[in-house]
Amino acid sequence: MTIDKVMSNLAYVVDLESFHGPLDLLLYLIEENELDIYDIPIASISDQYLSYLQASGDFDLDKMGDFLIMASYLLNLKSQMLLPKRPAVEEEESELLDPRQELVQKLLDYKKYKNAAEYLQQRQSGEISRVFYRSSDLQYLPNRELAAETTMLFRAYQTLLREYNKSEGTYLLPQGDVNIADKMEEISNLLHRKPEGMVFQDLFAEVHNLREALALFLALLELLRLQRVQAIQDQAFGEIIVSLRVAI
Amino acid sequence: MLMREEVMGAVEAILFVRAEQVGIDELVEILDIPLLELRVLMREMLSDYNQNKNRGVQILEVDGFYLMCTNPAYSDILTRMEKPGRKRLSPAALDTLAIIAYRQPVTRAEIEQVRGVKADRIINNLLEKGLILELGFKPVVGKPVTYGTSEEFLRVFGLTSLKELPAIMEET
Amino acid sequence: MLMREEVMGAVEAILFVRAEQVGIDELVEILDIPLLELRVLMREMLSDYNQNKNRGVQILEVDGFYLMCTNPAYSDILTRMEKPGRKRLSPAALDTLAIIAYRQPVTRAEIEQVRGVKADRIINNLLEKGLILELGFKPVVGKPVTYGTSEEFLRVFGLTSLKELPAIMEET
Repeated sequence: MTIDKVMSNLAYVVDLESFHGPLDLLLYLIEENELDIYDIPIASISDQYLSYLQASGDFDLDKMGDFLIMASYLLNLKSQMLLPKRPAVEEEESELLDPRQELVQKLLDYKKYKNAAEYLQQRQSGEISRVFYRSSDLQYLPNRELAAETTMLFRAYQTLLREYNKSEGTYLLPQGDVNIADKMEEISNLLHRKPEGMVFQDLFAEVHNLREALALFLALLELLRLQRVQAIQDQAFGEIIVSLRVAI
Repeated sequence: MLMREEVMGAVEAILFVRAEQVGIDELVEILDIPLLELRVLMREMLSDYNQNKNRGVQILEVDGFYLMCTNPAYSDILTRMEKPGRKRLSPAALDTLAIIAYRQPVTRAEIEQVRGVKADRIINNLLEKGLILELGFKPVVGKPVTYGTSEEFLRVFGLTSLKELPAIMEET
Repeated sequence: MLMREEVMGAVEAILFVRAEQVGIDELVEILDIPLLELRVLMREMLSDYNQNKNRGVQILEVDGFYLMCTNPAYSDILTRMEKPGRKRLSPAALDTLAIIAYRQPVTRAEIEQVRGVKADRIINNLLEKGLILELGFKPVVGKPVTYGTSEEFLRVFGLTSLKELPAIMEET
């Protein structure tokens, strides 16, 4: 491909940022032109490379710095290549003296990792069959201290009692005997529906009288003792969250 | 003392909750059971667990560490499910990550040499994302920090160990 | 179209990865299978899954949402397992952390001067735990690394900012 042809492909402004760096750009040019990486025509490649830089529009030294270093390196190589060859020596040795050797090695190295990056990308996007771990977002929830102390619960309960005493005027007759086992079942069911847990006071939302409140409270203590539920308080005097004791 | 079945159940629960590799030593400690006994049990458990090719979850053993993860057979479905909000890594970040993965422990200067550009910003970004870690210092002048990949790296790319990375060949 | 066993495997994999409640509607969408059919399958699957009382993991159904979680029978063992943040810091580590919190950015040598003992091991430990970070270098001979506290430090100690640290009087 001639420079003109490359330039005509560049009707738009080249976005250098789409290349990960000068080596990436060079590799692109080599592949575009189907060149042998071991025998790069330095003169034409460095011209193309420079055309790209010129076509890239705004001249941001910050972004261009690395590209310019490569440009000067290429120009230096070009001039070395133009120098008359030294008298023929051993063939092997003359190969070692090829000024392009360092560049070839760099390009090969870079290409290797570029392939590896592509592989990683395919893995991430699931193009390669892969395993998935459990999503770990939950592990980064704020640390919560286990607060199964009953004193804390008693305090909350006392507050509740005070609330009930205020509304003593309306007295509902208990609907028969309240069974603690039933209440345990009731709490479990409530919590099953809310794996994220419930605020302690909300457990008592449907309670109609003191007797029932007491039964519910005793049931809760029993569930705590059996370690079927847990009570968690994020901070002292904060809300107590009651939840089923399963780990998710 | 736990029964055989209970030990297996407990191991399952532990691996499930931890969501990362758990060493056999740690299992011994948590379960309070002799190492040799646990080893035998784990062998049985893994073969039971992974026997059914259609199971969604499997338990792998990698160098004395156990890991619960999905069956690769379902990677299609799970990729489809992945939340679209999941941020993809930029090509430049992937390049850098590839170099770190294959050459760890590797210093910033070594990375920059391969890529031909500065890597400060990208390395900091990868550190923030928890995909790489500072491993230590290279014993040369200036003691530069060396970097390597993290557990999170394995998790994001669905690898069970670094050994799973394919050999990269020198292409022409 | 997936086979019966494959659907169950896929559901298992999905619930495992998601680690939260997944609605049946979403499962229908991911698996591309009629709702009624899936409902029947799920019922079977749950009864199979939860039948064995010794299993470590179970699947709960609550109002059309599914959740994979551990069997409560193992909660004792799971609490025994050390949770990352729950670990108590040793008194020496707390001392060191306090020095770093109040004097950041601070170098290793400065920490050792205050504590009067070597701090290498403890500092590495705090770095590993993510409680402290390398902030940069002190512009003196040898360019020693300086340390400071991390976001994780704030979280573990329930602080919203470093300003919340109680003032300490510099004693003479």
